[in-house]
Amino acid sequence: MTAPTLDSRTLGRWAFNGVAGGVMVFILLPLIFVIWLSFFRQEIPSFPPDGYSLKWYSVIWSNPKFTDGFILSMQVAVGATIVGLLLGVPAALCIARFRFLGREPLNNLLLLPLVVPGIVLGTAIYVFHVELQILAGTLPIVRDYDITIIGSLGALVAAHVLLVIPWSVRLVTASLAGLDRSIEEAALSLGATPIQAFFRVTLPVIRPGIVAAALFGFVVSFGNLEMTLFLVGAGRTTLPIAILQYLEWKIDPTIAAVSVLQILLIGTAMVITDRFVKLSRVV
Amino acid sequence: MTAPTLDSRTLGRWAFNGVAGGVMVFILLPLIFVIWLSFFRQEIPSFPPDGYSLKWYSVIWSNPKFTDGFILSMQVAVGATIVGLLLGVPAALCIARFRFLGREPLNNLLLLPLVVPGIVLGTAIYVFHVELQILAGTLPIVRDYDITIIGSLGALVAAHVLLVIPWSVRLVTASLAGLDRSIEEAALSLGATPIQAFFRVTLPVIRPGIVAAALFGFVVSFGNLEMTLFLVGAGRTTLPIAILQYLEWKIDPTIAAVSVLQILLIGTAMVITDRFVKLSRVV
Amino acid sequence: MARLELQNLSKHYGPTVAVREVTLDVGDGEFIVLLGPSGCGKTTTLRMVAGFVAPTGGRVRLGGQDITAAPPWKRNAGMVFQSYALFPHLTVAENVAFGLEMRKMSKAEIPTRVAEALRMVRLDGYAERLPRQLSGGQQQRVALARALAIRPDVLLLDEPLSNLDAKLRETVRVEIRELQRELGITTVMVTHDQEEALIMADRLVVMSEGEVRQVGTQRELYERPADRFVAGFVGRSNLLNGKVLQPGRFQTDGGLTLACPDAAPGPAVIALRPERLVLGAPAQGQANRLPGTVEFVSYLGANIDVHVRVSPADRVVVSQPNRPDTRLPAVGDGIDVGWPAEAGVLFTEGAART
Amino acid sequence: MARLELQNLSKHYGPTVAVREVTLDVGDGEFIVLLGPSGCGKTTTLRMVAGFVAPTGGRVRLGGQDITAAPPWKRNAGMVFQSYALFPHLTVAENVAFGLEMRKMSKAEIPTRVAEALRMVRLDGYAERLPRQLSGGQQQRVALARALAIRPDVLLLDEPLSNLDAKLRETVRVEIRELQRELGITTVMVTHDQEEALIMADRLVVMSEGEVRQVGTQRELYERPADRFVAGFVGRSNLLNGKVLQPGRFQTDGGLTLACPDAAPGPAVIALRPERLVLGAPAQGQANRLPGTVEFVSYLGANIDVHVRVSPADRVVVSQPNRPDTRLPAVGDGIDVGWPAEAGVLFTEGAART
Repeated sequence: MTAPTLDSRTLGRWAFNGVAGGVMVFILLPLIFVIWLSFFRQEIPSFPPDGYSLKWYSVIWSNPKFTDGFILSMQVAVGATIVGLLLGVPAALCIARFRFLGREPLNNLLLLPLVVPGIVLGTAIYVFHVELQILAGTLPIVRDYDITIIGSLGALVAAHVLLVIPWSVRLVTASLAGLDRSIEEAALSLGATPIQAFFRVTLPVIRPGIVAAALFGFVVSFGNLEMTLFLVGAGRTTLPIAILQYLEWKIDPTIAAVSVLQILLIGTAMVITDRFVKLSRVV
Repeated sequence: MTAPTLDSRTLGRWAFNGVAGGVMVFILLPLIFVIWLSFFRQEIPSFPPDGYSLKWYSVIWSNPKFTDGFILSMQVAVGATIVGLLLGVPAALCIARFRFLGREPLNNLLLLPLVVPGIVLGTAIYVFHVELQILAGTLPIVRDYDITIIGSLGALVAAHVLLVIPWSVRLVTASLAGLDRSIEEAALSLGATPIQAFFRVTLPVIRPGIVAAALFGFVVSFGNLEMTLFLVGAGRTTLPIAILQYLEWKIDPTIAAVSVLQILLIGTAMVITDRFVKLSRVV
Repeated sequence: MARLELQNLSKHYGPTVAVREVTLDVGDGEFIVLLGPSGCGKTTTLRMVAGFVAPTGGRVRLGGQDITAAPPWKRNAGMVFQSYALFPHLTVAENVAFGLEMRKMSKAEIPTRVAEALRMVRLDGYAERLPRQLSGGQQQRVALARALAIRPDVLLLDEPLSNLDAKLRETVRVEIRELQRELGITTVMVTHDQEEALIMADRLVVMSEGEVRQVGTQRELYERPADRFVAGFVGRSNLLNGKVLQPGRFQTDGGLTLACPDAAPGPAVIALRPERLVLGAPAQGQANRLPGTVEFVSYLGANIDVHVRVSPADRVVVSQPNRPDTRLPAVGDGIDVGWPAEAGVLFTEGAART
Repeated sequence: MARLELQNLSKHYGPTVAVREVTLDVGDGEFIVLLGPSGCGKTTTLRMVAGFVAPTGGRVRLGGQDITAAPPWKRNAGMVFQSYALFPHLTVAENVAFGLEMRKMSKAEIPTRVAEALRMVRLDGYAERLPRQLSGGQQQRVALARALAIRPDVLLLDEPLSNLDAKLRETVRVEIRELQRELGITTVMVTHDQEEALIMADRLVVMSEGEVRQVGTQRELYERPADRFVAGFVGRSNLLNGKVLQPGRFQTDGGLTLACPDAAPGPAVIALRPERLVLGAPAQGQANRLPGTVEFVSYLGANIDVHVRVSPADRVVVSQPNRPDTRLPAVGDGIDVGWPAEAGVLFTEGAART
């Protein structure tokens, strides 16, 4: 008793699943190859591999470029994530709650760092830092203490905050939109001051959004190359820059091994976050 | 008759507006500086400027690196956007409609290109292309006709499709989620076949999401540097690579001028799209 | 305009049974209402008639033809959705014309048919509006016009009034019924609102947990409910748990002994309609007469509800018509409640059921 | 438990007037219901009492104290929200304890008070559940317990039953009213459901377009509605437009001449309650007796509605109690409709109003 309706629908379903599967394979294939390659024994990739080895992973640890880059990337990403949340959460509250005049422009403006090419943003911020240094040079205190802006860790973090903010604002705004405002009013009517209501009710309820915001902010900042290229100080490297520089020099499975480690790091962070928040529902 | 409730709320409102304003300035300041700088007359940025001039804009046109880069970037971005939509729209339909087994994994997988650092993705795809070339080399047809994969336009577009897909799937999924499924059933009950219902009802209704998806896909592909660095063929440059190469050589307001043009291009695209779709509601 | 027959129609989702063996014969031009709480399978049944859900078993026949396997677009069933499901990007006229275009009607004929359909729902002047420019009531009428324009063999209504406000609903339900009667179109409506169902239906089908509990006219359901569920769902009932001691004698769990219709001894439930009970002096002459205490009084305009406790475990609601001279009893008053033996309906099966 | 007074309370949003000069005196322990269609200002009024909306003008007094300027957290008003607004990350017990903790009650005393509040709403065993693990009806009771645990001076209910299904609502409304009466707590409820309002209120406040139309008991509103709006909104009315020819004589727009109560000549509307009209033989003795045709019949269980056309422009609904011997008239039957002159209520003002 299978009706033709069913048949054509089942067919459509299979077609759709085919497309979905295709997309999946398309995204996964390069990643699978790079994981495979990181275990090749020989230095120059060729098929079939001569054999498998873990040596490229151990090479990473003996290369100070990679370890120093990793540490700097972590510092910058953690700093930028924290500052980004401190700015982004209040901004999200503001956007979700008030119909103020600059609301629409602000909302659109927050998309800018997502859509302005990294290279343009990097240039712009670099130029901005240069000009700031020049302007600051006219102040006695800056001259006396020899404060540098260009290439400083603070300047790099400030720039990365720009990358974190759109994610933090959008993810927190999304959780606030799902929040029934009357639960805050209920807290007020039960005797809580607005500050008590925020910390005891609002914040716990939107925590999943904040966790997701932190994750995405961290990952985006950690992996950024384009902006960092211009802003990192002399003699310093973040992990992505270390990779780029290594690649200019030679191609061997070390790079694949570094990539695998980085994917593992991000994957772990996503899996942990996913336990708190269903990412696919928030993002 | 202003109650204290009101006063403290008005205060809170001002505080929030302050934060929002701060975030706005923080995002805008570098952009404003770069626009200002592009009109400086002197070559080395210094304050106050010697005077203003449009000459840096005319310099762009006489530099074939920039014009060639612009054309290649356009080709790649348009190609990747079209292919990305052709894959992304069916995938979005699939995710929004069916509770199939691989739905959650696919959904999470689609976030990957957003969160895996560009440099890792670039490396992975480069390695993948290298291996593909090696494997393909064993086929007689490839040998005979000397087909190259590494550095080809097709390979570059295929890689950029990876950047476009997450945006296209997410934006189209969001519009589908807002679509009342019963309007499609209404079309069927009125005598439309599923294909007629899709083209006459579903597609017109989700068009805003598709337009937004195209915009974001285009912009992200156009501005990409990290992945492109590895994949662009010898002697070819996209606009972001041209900017990077120019910066390694010298710093003058030309770069600011190029950035301004690029921001203008993206800004215009966003404003036009915004007439079709309230971006801040979809994204 | 055709007869609709459902034969043993069933829908299983894995081990879950959404609809079990529904058999129903809808006459030409009849207005049938499927009534039941949410999740009772009424909407699934309607969707199987429309062709959106493929039945696991059973047949659907429309105008004598077996359409069980036909896709929705070949069924000629006009459907009005709960959300109205208007095409947001098309004008009112284009919405109504959609079904006609799909039927490849000539370009010359379509405007006439659209105008006719819009006149039927009194929306003549609104042809060029977009759905979002209309009120909820107007959108509902466009949905109806769109479904009727294709001159369907059967009209399917899925909770068509649930998004209208209460006062508007009161007039629209009568309007739809009068229009349906005028057109003589076979109609199946789904609703969870018993008042709506009672007002609009020729016959009602009461469903619960995927099964048909009873099919009948309003009077049949109200006066001879098939089970405890129907007695509680269609109209109101005082349900007293207890047991039949001997034919004609019932004892409640609260210890009251009542006169009742004949039934075999054993556990049972007695259902009493609030308006069949009388209070005060008129209670004297009745077969059942119980002293009680007033616990709650509701003045409802046309009627007055009095909640009377007749034993520590039993409370009954008495509904009296509100006459200008009616005296409202006060909470705490002692009062007699009475009713004739035949006013009670006994259910021996399913006594343990809610 | 205190008296609540509203004096000329108003709320303007720019040029829009949401609430205009509402004055109301709620006695200690009284249950007041604000009733009106959506957008009539009833919820804004409630929110001004709760302190969530700052009035543009007027005063709110609770227990003799002026609280117009007090923030919500200093008002000691317990509120139950339409969405229940339970804290999703806290258990039932923690939800109920929240208000007590905010009041800095000792850690030793809180569990006793929480248990007492949960017992009141019969949720003793559910203290450790999370809100999402409860049914809608249970969530509603947690919200009530949470509001009552702080022993508020006034209980504010914002459409507390609108998210429950119809059958559950019938029992919950009586339960809430009985609990309120037992605790003797001053209560203000907002609803758009007139049946709910009639059942629960001591007195009703009918609002429309930001203004109070009438304040009174059920009987006052039903038998002596202040205007055409109240006559249509509280209970049902047949509204016939026309004019008073001379005191005691009314002519409808359809040309019928009727006996009516005395009123000055001029345009007017006459409102007739469906259950005050009689059909057939009993119509003979009435001051008004009109021949008509039956156009629609609804068997509603306890009552039967008959729609009768009495002139080309006038149709009336007659509601008859359903006795076992009642004969249902058929559509198309000729039938007489009658009513006594004093059954009509005349409104000369606002005759043009809907």
